[in-house]
Amino acid sequence: MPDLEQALVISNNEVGPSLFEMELAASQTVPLCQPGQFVHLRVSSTHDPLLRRPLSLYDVDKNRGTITLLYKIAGRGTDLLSRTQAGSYIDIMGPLGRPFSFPTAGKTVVLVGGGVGIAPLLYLARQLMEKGYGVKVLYGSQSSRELVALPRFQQLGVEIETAAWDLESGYQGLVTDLLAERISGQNIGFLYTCGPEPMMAKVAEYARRYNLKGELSLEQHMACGVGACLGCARKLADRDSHYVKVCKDGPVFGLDEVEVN
Amino acid sequence: MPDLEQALVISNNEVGPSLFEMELAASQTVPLCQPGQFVHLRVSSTHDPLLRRPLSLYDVDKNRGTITLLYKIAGRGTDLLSRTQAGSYIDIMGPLGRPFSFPTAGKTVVLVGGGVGIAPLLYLARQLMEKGYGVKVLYGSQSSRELVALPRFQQLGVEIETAAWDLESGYQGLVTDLLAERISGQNIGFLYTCGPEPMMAKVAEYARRYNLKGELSLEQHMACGVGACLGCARKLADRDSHYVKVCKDGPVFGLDEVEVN
Amino acid sequence: MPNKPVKTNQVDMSVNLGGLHLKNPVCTASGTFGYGSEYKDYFNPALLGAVTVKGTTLEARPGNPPPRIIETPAGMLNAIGLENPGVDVFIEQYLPELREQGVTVIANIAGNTPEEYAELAKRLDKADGIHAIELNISCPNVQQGGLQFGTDPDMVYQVVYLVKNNTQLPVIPKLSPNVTDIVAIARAAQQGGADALSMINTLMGMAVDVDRCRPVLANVFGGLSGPAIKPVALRMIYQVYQQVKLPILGGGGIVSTQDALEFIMVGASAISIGTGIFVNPLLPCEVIDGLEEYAQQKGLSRISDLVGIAHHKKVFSQ
Amino acid sequence: MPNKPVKTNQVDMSVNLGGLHLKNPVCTASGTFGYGSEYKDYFNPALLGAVTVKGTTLEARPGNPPPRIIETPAGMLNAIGLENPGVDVFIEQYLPELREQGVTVIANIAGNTPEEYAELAKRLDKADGIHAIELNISCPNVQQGGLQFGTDPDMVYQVVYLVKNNTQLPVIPKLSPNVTDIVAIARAAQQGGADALSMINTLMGMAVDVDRCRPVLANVFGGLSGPAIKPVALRMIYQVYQQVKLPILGGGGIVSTQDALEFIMVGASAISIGTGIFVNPLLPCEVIDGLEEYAQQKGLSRISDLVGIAHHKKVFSQ
Ligand SMILES: Cc1cc2nc3c(=O)[nH]c(=O)nc-3n(C[C@H](O)[C@H](O)[C@H](O)COP(=O)(O)OP(=O)(O)OC[C@H]3O[C@@H](n4cnc5c(N)ncnc54)[C@H](O)[C@@H]3O)c2cc1C
Ligand SMILES: Cc1cc2nc3c(=O)[nH]c(=O)nc-3n(C[C@H](O)[C@H](O)[C@H](O)COP(=O)(O)OP(=O)(O)OC[C@H]3O[C@@H](n4cnc5c(N)ncnc54)[C@H](O)[C@@H]3O)c2cc1C
Ligand SMILES: Cc1cc2nc3c(=O)[nH]c(=O)nc-3n(C[C@H](O)[C@H](O)[C@H](O)COP(=O)(O)O)c2cc1C
Ligand SMILES: Cc1cc2nc3c(=O)[nH]c(=O)nc-3n(C[C@H](O)[C@H](O)[C@H](O)COP(=O)(O)O)c2cc1C
Ligand code: FES
Ligand code: FES
Repeated sequence: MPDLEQALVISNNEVGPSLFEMELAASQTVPLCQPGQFVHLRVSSTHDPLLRRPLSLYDVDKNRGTITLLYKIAGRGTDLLSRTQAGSYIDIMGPLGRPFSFPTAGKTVVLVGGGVGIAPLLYLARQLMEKGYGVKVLYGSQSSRELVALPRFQQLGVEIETAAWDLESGYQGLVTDLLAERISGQNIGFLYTCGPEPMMAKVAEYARRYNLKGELSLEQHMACGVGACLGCARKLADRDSHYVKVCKDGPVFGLDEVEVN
Repeated sequence: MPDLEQALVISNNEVGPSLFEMELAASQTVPLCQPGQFVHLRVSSTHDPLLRRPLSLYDVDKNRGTITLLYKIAGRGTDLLSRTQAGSYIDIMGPLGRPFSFPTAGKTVVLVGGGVGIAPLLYLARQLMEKGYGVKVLYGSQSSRELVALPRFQQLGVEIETAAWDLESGYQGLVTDLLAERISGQNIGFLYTCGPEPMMAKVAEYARRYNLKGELSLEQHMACGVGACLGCARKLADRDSHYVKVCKDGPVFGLDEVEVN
Repeated sequence: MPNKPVKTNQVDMSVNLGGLHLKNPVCTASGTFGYGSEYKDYFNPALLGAVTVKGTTLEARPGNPPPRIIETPAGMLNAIGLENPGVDVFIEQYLPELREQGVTVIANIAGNTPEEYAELAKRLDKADGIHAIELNISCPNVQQGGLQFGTDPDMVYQVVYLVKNNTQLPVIPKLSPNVTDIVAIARAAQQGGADALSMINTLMGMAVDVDRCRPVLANVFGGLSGPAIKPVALRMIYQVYQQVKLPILGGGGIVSTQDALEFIMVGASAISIGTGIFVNPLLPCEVIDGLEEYAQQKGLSRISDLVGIAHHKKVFSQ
Repeated sequence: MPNKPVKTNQVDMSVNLGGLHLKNPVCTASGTFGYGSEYKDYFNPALLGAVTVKGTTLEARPGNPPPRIIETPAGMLNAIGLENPGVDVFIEQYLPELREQGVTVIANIAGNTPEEYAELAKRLDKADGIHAIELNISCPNVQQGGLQFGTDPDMVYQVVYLVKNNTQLPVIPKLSPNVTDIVAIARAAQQGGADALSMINTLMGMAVDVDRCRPVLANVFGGLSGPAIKPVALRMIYQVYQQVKLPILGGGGIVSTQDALEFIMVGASAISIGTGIFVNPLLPCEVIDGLEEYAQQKGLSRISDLVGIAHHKKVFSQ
């Protein structure tokens, strides 16, 4: 069961422009973690900033009992987080939310990540590989310096292509254009995506066009993280007046399940 | 002129139970510092805690351009301060407030400090010594472990007696009782005191009884620290309806000038 | 206060809130604890004095479009828009689990007209497992052109009176702080027959996204909660306690035992935790323990001895 | 909003506040900047749009006994009790220095009766160096049994009307947020002849010392200021801007350029900084620079083009 844990900060390093990797020892939380879920963490011991911040599970090492996060400084909360020293403790709730699902095994799946949206896809890729899927990752960002997750995917031994305007080797352009080039020829069993909403909207559009199933991971401001406050509402795509909770019904949704734009 | 300075934290060490010494490089502020004045510092970059915290000048090294503070963890603000790492910067305003005055030189002066109230008396003692006064310090606290300023006074070469209930060598009791024993025989020119109010009230009482002049340093919650908000009011002893500002008219007052109790 | 030697005396933590018996003074605030099961991984809701469930209305409401929440300095704004499945679904789908767990349940109701409040009370009165009804009167009265019920003493009187006539359960109007004279509102509630008062609801506020030059919340305005509003809540409870003889369920910004003590000392018989649980899901349990410890240290035999103590010139006669 | 290339265009920073010309929109709030000289080590007060000086009364007032202030989450409570030496001493001892420095001065006045306000206005009208009068109407009206002027539209009307008849200077009533209907108060001020509105004053609050079981402030209640109240201030200004056609001097919790922009966007023509200066004495200058930079980035020629922009569906027509 998800619980509250004082996790030990093992390391917290800048790995790219405004991008940080933090490793946490969280032995209580780790056994429950599934790809696509998130932890909800306190970035300050005072009342400002007040609310917890949700961050995806970037990687989980069940043997070592550690969680790794990849985060971008987006404001005050993540800025404070980036100043957290190794050796200190951080209060985490989790794992929370609906994880990615696994389609019928044996097929090739494609993961499309944009910017720091790559975060939930690494742990997903790891589990997909373990379960024997054919995994192909398309990973884009504004600039090549931000492609900080690349070495970790390479270490996994997964097939990965990168996209950025300033790439020497790799695709010079948007990751969605790269997807467009790759999507038609291949026999894709399932699409996973996380990144800026316009990017995910594009992925969802291709999925519709090629009649592919898939999942995305959404963001929304959160308070409770457990479905109690109804603060993180998003509209369902097919109904007029029904909202879902990103924290509890998501953050993972079917590609055609919610409105993205 | 007092100014705002981003002071470099050179060191910040626990020196006794909940007691910390912090050394700051503050080259702009240092040249202006006089004993009895304080700096007003931000303990957090967020809005909680919001207000600055006043701390006395414990010691000042004009050659090195450094200020040393001695502080006790009294709440959230000082707690945050105690976690500040060497190498980081802290925002200080100062020096602020009315300093101790120097009576006609050549006389013997007595300094009575209680607990962390010893803080403003070290720099005062240093300057008194330099100016050629005969200086005697009476330094008391709840327990001997809290007498953390002792080595610094000894280094100064000043005559110092300590008081605490658990002392093996030294006076076993209250520093005010120690004062009572010493006050009658001596030819005291001026009394300085800082510590808990009941202690200072007792010192003021003896001063009245023995017809001695002297000064004390008061505390009061502060907002602006510069006399603009009227938040730090204290009543004058001799008038019914007049308040003074601890930050601007003080923190140093004549022993008979304000109400202490 | 004299420093007494610490003896581990037994403290009676129970309180009586206008006929509603609470095993301890710590409740959750409506809308922050869902229907009581969302936080069950963290603690058993039956440990609480009471669970106040999410506000319910006659018909289902979709709620407001997002964004619905935004953080503010030491607080947050919410504009959920009373999203809920309607009272009948609440009674059928959510209440049974609460009842089986032995949770003390305070229902929270909101209507567009006084009659809707009365009808809601009637239906809840029949349901098994509800222990009291809290009236959220910070809603626009459609008959009065959208003026909030809670800002006009006459409307407060009318709603409370009608509800009282339709239920046997203790009725606890929840006062809006967005008023000039909170005591006048409290008096009107008392005259209407209120058994206790709940205070305070959120302060109305807003925030602007300066990059987009637009209000952050889709609804423009939202309710401000969290530590930021604590001083206002304490002041209003202090004023009402002084002038109106009704027990108070106090809250607004409680995030620690010390906060809870402040509320009790100004006059709250019980306290409610809302936003604080988002920050620390174990807070309600920590406050229950913290209050007991404080009472023990002060040598009190009943937690209720602390209620309103900040009004007394002399504290702890012993 | 389209990302425009940054050009360093000239921005007209001046604003007109109901006839009061300000060289830029950044003012200090009354009671937080003394008489303008306390912060002179940090910057020259003549750089500001205006300095609003400490509230002044006909006779000297001693103020409240301490403690007068206490920090709260992202805010502070103050109960200074209008300590001031009286209007004549202000004019004789403090005004000359401000005048010589070329400071734009807004006087802030408070009275026990409408007539006292009128008398204060008359004396200030004759004094050289005052540019506008702000009416602090969050004071108890002794004739009305202590009810605050600022909470009753009729009293607001009466005070503003009387003051207007006794001065040629722009008159700026400062609205109390402790009311049910801020728009009604603003309308009354307008009808009384107000040239502009200042909003908001502090929210009434309190704090308890749980060790002593007593209110922290000697006065029990105090005024809540600082970032905590910003959402409430923004909401009220947004409401008033929508419905009352008077320029607004907006403030309440401003501690950054971004905060100032929020106020301007909801409808403030100028902004006031109070508590924020205690935190950062250079804040007013930083905000002046920050606003200019923002306007430059957006390619605006006048800062006043931003006023009320959060109300418009379409922003930046260019
Ligand atoms: C399920 C989920 C998983 C996420 N995973 C990652 C991740 O792995 N790596 C990463 O870098 N980011 C992730 N994010 C985004 C991350 O939560 C925000 O960037 C972060 O909360 C911003 O906080 P801040 O204080 O730095 O920014 P703020 O100064 O508060 O605001 C900057 C922006 O951050 C967003 N934000 C602020 N508060 C919240 C909140 N309570 N909940 C959600 N968004 C908020 C808003 O869009 C806001 O405009 C995730 C978000 C969600 C919902
Ligand atoms: C001129 C002056 C010089 C001082 N010098 C020293 C010193 O050298 N060493 C030292 O340890 N302490 C000193 N103090 C006291 C020190 O300022 C307080 O202990 C500190 O501000 C407490 O902050 P906190 O956040 O830790 O405590 P809080 O949690 O805020 O409160 C704990 C207590 O600290 C006091 N306090 C809180 N805020 C303020 C404030 N803004 N101004 C004054 N007091 C406040 C109150 O009495 C409060 O009850 C001095 C105070 C003054 C006025
Ligand atoms: C997300 C959220 C939803 C809320 N929903 C309701 C509600 O449905 N009915 C109600 O009476 N109050 C509601 N409130 C108000 C709270 O019950 C509580 O009165 C308020 O938040 C102040 O307390 P706090 O500062 O502890 O949160 C809600 C508050 C929040 C933050
Ligand atoms: C210490 C203090 C003293 C104040 N004195 C006055 C006053 O004399 N007259 C007045 O109209 N407002 C007074 N105020 C209110 C401020 O002018 C301002 O309206 C309020 O603090 C909100 O703004 P802020 O959050 O920027 O401080 C005072 C505020 C503080 C904090
Ligand atoms: S964050 Fe509270 S319901 Fe999702
Ligand atoms: S702290 Fe503002 S006047 Fe002293």
